[in-house]
Amino acid sequence: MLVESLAVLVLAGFVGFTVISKVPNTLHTPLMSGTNAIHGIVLLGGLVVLGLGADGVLNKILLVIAIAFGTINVVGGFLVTDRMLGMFKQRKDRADD
Amino acid sequence: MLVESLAVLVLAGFVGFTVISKVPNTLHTPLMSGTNAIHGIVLLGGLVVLGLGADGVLNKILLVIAIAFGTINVVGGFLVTDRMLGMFKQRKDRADD
Amino acid sequence: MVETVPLSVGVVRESIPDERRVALVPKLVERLVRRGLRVVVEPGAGAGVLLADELFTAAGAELGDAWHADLVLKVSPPTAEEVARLKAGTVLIGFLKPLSDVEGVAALEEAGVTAFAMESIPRITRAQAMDALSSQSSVAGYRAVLLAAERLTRFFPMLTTAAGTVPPAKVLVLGAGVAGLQALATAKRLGARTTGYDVRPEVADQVRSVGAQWLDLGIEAVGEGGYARELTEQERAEQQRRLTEAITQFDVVVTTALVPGRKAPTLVTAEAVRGMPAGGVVVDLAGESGGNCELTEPGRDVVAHDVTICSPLNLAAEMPGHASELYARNVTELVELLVDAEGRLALDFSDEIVAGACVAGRERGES
Amino acid sequence: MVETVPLSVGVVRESIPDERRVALVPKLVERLVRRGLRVVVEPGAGAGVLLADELFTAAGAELGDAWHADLVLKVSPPTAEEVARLKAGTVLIGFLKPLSDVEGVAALEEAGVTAFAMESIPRITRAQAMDALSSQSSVAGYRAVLLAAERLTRFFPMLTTAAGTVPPAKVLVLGAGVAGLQALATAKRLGARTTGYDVRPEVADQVRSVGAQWLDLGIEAVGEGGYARELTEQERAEQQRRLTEAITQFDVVVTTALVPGRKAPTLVTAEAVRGMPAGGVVVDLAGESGGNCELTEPGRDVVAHDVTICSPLNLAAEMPGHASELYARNVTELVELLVDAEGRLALDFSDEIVAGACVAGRERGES
Amino acid sequence: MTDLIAVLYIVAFALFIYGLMGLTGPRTAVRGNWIAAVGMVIAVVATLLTPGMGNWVLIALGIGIGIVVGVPAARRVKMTAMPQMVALFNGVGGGAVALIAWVEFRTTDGYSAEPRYIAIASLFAALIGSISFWGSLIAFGKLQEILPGRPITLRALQQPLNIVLLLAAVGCAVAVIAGVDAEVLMIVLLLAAAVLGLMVVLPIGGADMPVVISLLNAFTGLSAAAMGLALDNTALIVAGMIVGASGSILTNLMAKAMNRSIPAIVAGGFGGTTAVASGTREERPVRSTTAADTAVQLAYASKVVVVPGYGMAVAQAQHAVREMGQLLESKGISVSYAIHPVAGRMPGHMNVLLAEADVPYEQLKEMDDINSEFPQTDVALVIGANDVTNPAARSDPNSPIYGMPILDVSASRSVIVLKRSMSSGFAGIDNDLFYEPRTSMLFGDAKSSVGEVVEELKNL
Amino acid sequence: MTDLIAVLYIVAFALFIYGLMGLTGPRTAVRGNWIAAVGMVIAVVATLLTPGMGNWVLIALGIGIGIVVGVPAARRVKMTAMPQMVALFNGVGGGAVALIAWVEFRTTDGYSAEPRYIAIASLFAALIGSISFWGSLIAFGKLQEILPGRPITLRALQQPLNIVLLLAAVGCAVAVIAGVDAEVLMIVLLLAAAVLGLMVVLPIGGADMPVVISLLNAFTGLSAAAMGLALDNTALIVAGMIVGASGSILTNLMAKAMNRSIPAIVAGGFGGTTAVASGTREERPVRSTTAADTAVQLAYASKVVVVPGYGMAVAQAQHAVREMGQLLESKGISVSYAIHPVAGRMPGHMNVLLAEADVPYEQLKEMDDINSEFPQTDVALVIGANDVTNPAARSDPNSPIYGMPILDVSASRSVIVLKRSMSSGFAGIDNDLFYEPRTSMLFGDAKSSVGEVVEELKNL
Ligand SMILES: NC(=O)c1ccc[n+]([C@@H]2O[C@H](COP(=O)([O-])OP(=O)(O)OC[C@H]3O[C@@H](n4cnc5c(N)ncnc54)[C@H](OP(=O)(O)O)[C@@H]3O)[C@@H](O)[C@H]2O)c1
Ligand SMILES: NC(=O)c1ccc[n+]([C@@H]2O[C@H](COP(=O)([O-])OP(=O)(O)OC[C@H]3O[C@@H](n4cnc5c(N)ncnc54)[C@H](OP(=O)(O)O)[C@@H]3O)[C@@H](O)[C@H]2O)c1
Ligand SMILES: NC(=O)c1ccc[n+]([C@@H]2O[C@H](COP(=O)([O-])OP(=O)(O)OC[C@H]3O[C@@H](n4cnc5c(N)ncnc54)[C@H](O)[C@@H]3O)[C@@H](O)[C@H]2O)c1
Ligand SMILES: NC(=O)c1ccc[n+]([C@@H]2O[C@H](COP(=O)([O-])OP(=O)(O)OC[C@H]3O[C@@H](n4cnc5c(N)ncnc54)[C@H](O)[C@@H]3O)[C@@H](O)[C@H]2O)c1
Repeated sequence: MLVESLAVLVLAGFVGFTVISKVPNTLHTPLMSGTNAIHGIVLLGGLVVLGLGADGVLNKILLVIAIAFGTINVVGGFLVTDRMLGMFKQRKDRADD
Repeated sequence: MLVESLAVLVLAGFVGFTVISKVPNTLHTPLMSGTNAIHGIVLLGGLVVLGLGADGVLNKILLVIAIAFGTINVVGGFLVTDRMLGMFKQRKDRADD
Repeated sequence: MVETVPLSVGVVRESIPDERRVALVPKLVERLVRRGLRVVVEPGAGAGVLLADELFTAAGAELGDAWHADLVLKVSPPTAEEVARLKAGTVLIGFLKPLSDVEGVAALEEAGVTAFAMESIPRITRAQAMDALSSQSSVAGYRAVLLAAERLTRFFPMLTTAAGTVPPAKVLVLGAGVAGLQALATAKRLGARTTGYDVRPEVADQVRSVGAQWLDLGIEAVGEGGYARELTEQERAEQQRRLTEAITQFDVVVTTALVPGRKAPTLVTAEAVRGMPAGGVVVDLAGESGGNCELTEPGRDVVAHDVTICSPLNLAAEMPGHASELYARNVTELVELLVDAEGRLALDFSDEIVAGACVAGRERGES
Repeated sequence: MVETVPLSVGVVRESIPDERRVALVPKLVERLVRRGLRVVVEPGAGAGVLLADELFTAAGAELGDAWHADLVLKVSPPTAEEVARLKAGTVLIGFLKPLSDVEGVAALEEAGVTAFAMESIPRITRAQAMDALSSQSSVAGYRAVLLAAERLTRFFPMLTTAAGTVPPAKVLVLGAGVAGLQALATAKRLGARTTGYDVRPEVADQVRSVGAQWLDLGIEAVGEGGYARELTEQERAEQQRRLTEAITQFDVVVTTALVPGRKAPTLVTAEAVRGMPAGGVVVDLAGESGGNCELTEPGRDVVAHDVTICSPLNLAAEMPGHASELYARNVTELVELLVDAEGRLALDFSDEIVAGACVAGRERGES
Repeated sequence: MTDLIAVLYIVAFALFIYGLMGLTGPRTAVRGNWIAAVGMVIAVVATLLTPGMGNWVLIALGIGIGIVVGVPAARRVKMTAMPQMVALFNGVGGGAVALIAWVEFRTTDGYSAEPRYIAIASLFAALIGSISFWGSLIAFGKLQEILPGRPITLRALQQPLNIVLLLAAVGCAVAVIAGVDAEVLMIVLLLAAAVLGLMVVLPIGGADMPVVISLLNAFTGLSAAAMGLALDNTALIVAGMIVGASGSILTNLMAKAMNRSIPAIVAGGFGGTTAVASGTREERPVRSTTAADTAVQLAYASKVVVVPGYGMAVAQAQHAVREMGQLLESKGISVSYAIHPVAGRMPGHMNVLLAEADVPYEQLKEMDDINSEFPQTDVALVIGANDVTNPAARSDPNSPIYGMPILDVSASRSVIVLKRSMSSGFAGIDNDLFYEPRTSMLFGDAKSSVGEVVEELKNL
Repeated sequence: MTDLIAVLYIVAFALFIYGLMGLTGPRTAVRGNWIAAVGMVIAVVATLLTPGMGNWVLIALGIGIGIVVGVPAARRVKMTAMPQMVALFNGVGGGAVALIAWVEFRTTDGYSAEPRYIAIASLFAALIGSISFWGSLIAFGKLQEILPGRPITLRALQQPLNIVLLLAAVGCAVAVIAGVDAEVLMIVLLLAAAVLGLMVVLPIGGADMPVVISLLNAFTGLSAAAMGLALDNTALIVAGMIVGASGSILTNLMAKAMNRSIPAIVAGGFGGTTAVASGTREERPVRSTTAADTAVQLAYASKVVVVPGYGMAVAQAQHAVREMGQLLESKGISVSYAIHPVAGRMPGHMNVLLAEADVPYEQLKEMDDINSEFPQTDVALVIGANDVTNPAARSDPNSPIYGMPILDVSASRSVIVLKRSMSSGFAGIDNDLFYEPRTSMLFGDAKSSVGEVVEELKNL
């Protein structure tokens, strides 16, 4: 149980480290924004806790807020990243001409 | 349980993929030999199965052979790799002068 | 002065032998005509550059008596006869040797001519396009190396051939001004190993920037506060000794060391020449100011100690085509500064360029 | 022939005016002396190269009557008087113009001399070190470009300056043999835009390998089986027309097109010269064989249609230092081939080099 | 069903990883972002498939609010306001973690029945989540100029207060883990973390903000991973940890690119001395850039003009410049060289060098010809030139170079200047070009700088 | 204790990963190998710490035998026999997996009480392990020349037989998974896999063997991972999977470097047509190399001599050559250029070009001077030269170039020739140098080849 969770943790860490090696400065901000969108995955936590039954009004309110927050993080994050990458899209279009 | 094992599997796969990107030809054989030594880890399987109690003579014989095989794989693998890397060691010595 | 008739600009024919340049070329005639000026060209003015008179007229000039124009353009200083041909009130532009040819300038003053010397244009950034010293020095530096290559009995470049290996020639340039740098660059192009030297230590970087080595004579001339200090007599002698020693290592020495208005410093001693390899060449571009080499006879080739010492006096004139083109551009820029938008003469002596360049008849010009 | 006394090798003084080269230099005197030969140098033989007699004696030579040596080394073909000075049985090595100077060779034969012509050494790989045509052509190609740069009234390199931009000179080299390639390389070094042309289409790659463009006249001369076929009269005319047209684009044309033993082909017509820019230069290295330019007057500078046409006859001699060094090495290699380990003359006519180079007195040599 | 969910989770995070890989290269970045987004959709769908899910209305409500708020915000924000938007999104993510941890505490009665590591993970998530939330809000406020951009600090009080707050939060956590299950502990923890988040970010100057946001982003990732451990949700663990790891690397890269060190920045938050560096630059800020960035800018240009000067000669960089030019041309980019009449130190200086390096004559452009082309130029690459690009020659009659014609590089879309320092050229005067907003400086010897750019270009 | 073991396992595989990363770069390879070895020791120790371990004597016996056999074998093997040694070690690893799976089958009564995925994993491990074991033995035999190196095939029978064997093995596995627990099924499975291993490797020619060994290595890794799933041992899963993944990438790289495709090679094993390619080279084999390899060889030399020829001129590669020379010098390697008197097509051809590229005159060496230096030279890099290095000029009186002095490159420790093809030079004759054992050819235009080498050098 713990071994495997730890293994997952460490391996994921390794993946995170190796994925980012040399990134041109221009991509720093989009990349930050992209990883930011990915940690919106906490949304899943909210879904599970609420979906599998949380009682009490306060709990429910807090969870709805948490889910809303998570959704904002995810949706906003990916959209903003995409807009930031506009410069690179342009080029692709050009190349396609 | 299964999720985590699978996650470990996939993440380990990713790590394996990303670790090897550009390797000069000269290092192909040592690298193959090094990875070969690592899969000698099956030795652990033999140890667990034998150590945690396998009955029957045949089982025991098979496991002793398996452990011996695994050990050969590990020990021989690392030693051979090291010898193959002789060329690169030489240079280090030189640089140290 | 002239109000209604457009200002006339005269392009005269140079009379000094070997002066093959001309002060204006057809391309720039066009430009002045477009500015509203009348350009009068003396027939045959372009002969030395192989520019036929028709080319000038095609560009908008007229053939005629250029000496009586309002503004007369020349290359070399006018001879006494030529000064006589100028009417009073004429504006003359050309190389006038104001520092060395004092009588010539006095004659111009006497003749009532307002004279602008190309040599006297201040070397400020804004005047770079009029800097005829630079443009003609470029030509001279390039030609000096061609001359040296011509005279040298050896190859400049290294060649490894079936009949043996030829080492690259070693070329030393003394004085790394415009001509010196151009000489270094040209010699490098031809494959020689190049070295440069100058009294101004800050030029070392410039010498390296044309791929040459800097000759370090090892005398520190840095005094208090980072300023250069005067060398002691002993140090000067030591410097000369080391330079002499260094020179003997080179196949070719090109010297361009000038100190404006003074006699050129002697850098290459007879002893240095004696030490040079047989068949070596010294090209002394400072001949007119007395030469940088002890053995120089200005304007002549001398062979001493098996070394040829050339001292061409007017090297730029030997490549009249581009020399004239560049000079014409310099002159045109100056003319445009002397003329107002309507094409009238307007000498603004508050402009440091106009004031600096004027060597005679300033009062008349100001009137 | 000579058994006990060592073989003597004579280095004579060249008598033709302007022939400043010498057939052996001190470094190679040493080498022959080490081989056991006696080297006799005529006093003053090295004067043209500024090699003092002492340098020869220091290298192991003796001063004396070089004309009576067993083996006489020369550069230019001997004059009639010189032939008279040779004793019968002498072995002579030098440029002898065996294809054009038929009488000269006959005179040698008559005088009982065994003569080896440097021009006749077969151009096989093994003989590369003796290939004086190549070594002297290299010098000539290099000098031809210096000459052109000298004569041109313009810059070779491009220069962007405050007084305007000078475009690079355009240089065309016709005939891309040894001299032609060297000319292309040298002109490129000086900053010109270079183009080369030759009848042999396989040279295109070689032209590009010195950074030049290949002038493609667009006439396909490839016949059956990949062999070049004879051009039809019409095609030849068309080719000449296109070449003429092309030439007018160039500031400098250097021609080196030779066909051994025949009159040089005419490549630059008067019309082409007329089309060239004023101040342009043609350097015709084929002058001796009649010239590649219609207007060439061998050995003289001609100015026609504002273009200077030079046809130096002995360009290599104008750079006697290295030309002599390379030639001396070529000659030495040949001498070593003619001499056995004990330093005796041993002419082995079964060797294709010895047989090929011998132009007179072969029977005597074989005896 | 759980098997399907398991597989979907695996697919989801495989897509995250693949997408992130894409985001590191200019060619693949756009696609990478969408691949990661697809992964996210799959993860959400998989979660909703969990047997026994309920409370659908509330879930829909939460997601609905999120979409209604997030989409327009992301769509409408101006390009210049992007960084603060990222800060905000990051903050709400951290807030979500903190809230979930709080509910977790409430529903498990202070983790009374859970293994200890779950309590640790959950409280860690709460702590970090709360810091991230409030810290990000401050970052947002500073960048949006709601708060003043300059450092706000309590001077000597700063450091002790921060330590007290941290101790309070950790103390509460330890108490809970030890078995005390009063909810007030959790609330104190969240509040202390919140104030800590405010206090740490307030003293940091606006210039360092991007690095701080990236750091908070990495922290939020870690908190998500901790939450995943607590909830035994592999997708959370993997995604959170990847963000945590890649986020720290990225923060490091960003700090390096800005010539700042992370410890120094954070120390600032803890009352150290850091603000000075950003202060002095204020009056005449210069944007310095890297070889990698220069390479990207060049590679995505269609027209590049190289402006060589004396510095190229001193560095003898002509061969490297030529190689760079060829590389760009091979990518279909138009390259020319603008030769100023007096660039260098002798007439024709640039010609000699560029000819030596075999730059084709056709690419050398005279000043008058090229000046009209700058407005269509994407990047003007100034290599060791200075005076010949100085606008003072046009605008300042007192300047020694007044009246000299200059190369009009500032008309191009972007200017990159390669030189070793901010020092002046031959004329000894300052060059306003270097301070223009479209100019960035690549400091270093021209030869090595160009060499690095070439290398980066090859790796693109 | 289990927590400690967990942590130790994590440390172990983190070391594996870190070590593997090291193994991919020449500078870090030696250290990387030992780091991975340390990881292995930690993993073994951790396993031995498992509560309830027993059978210590037998364990010691097994490990003892392994060490006694493995260490001397690894120590004594000749450098030339390394590849077959790797094959052997790989094989025994596979054998171990197969044996453990068999025991697993026996102790669990055909997995009767285990979840299905455990049975699947274990049987997969058995199948692959057995194929690897026997296949590796054949590979060993071929390389050691116990078996003939040429392909041994059953012609038309090959493919059907292989398919039958595969079906038999898979059939047994399916039966076991379905619940049949007769041990004979397991034995048939192992035997069928064994024969399959033999049959698949036998038809593959000696030249392709390294690729096959690498492939078997990757397979063994996968089988270890499967075994890990079956035994619920995370260390096995991670290590096995990493080897599986990196092994496949590596196999692919190796195949590419040898200009072979993996499917083609494997198809050979299944009776396809592949053997031809290795056949024709036999009579005059030429070793072709890659830019990456050339770079490594150069970077680890102390003395390099560049031999330029006409090809460098045609390719106008002089600037690239100069850049390479500078790079090598900056690494402290001595670089000189051997100029043959008639290299190129005109006297001084090489001088003109190298001067243009600004190669210092001091580095240009004349033939007579450099010939005595070749015996101390690590790498002679022949760039587009041919005739001037042709030993026929010395040895073959009938050759048109007989008598010409040549550059004595073959005296150096290693010769790398850059040209576009095997075609001849000016003299139109073949060059024996190209076929010498110490010579390798880097085919391609000299300019691009040198460019690639430069790029690789920068990445080292
Ligand atoms: N062409 C001529 O005939 C001539 C003759 C005389 C004077 N001038 C004058 O010279 C100037 C020419 O303008 P310019 O723009 O070419 O040069 P510049 O204004 O002198 O500027 C050169 C710049 O290059 C930089 N630099 C020096 N070495 C470098 C290296 N190794 N790597 C990178 N950068 C380096 C210097 O800055 P860092 O120190 O910060 O690196 C310097 O600011 C004009 O003012 C002109 O009037 C020209
Ligand atoms: N120096 C002189 O004065 C002179 C004059 C006349 C003749 N020669 C003769 O020329 C020869 C010179 O010998 P060498 O060794 O320099 O040249 P070489 O023997 O002619 O060989 C040149 C080699 O370069 C290769 N090559 C051509 N283009 C290439 C490219 N773009 N990239 C890479 N490789 C290329 C060719 O092989 P691939 O086609 O396979 O690429 C060719 O085998 C001698 O035989 C000499 O006698 C010399
Ligand atoms: N403002 C501008 O833009 C501008 C324009 C043109 C030239 N210049 C500068 O003006 C300077 C002078 O140029 P110039 O070519 O006309 O100079 P010049 O012809 O007057 O002198 C040539 C060189 O000789 C050197 N010299 C003098 N005495 C010497 C000695 N004893 N030993 C060695 N060298 C000695 C000088 O230092 C000078 O470099 C140059 O450095 C040039 O860069 C500036
Ligand atoms: N075997 C060797 O190693 C060796 C040694 C030296 C030279 N060579 C070769 O021999 C060849 C001849 O060299 P060379 O310099 O002595 O030749 P050359 O002086 O006899 O002729 C010069 C060139 O003129 C060309 N030419 C002739 N007629 C022409 C026409 N109508 N139009 C244009 N061009 C014309 C020829 O093709 C030749 O290339 C060269 O290609 C050289 O590579 C070989």
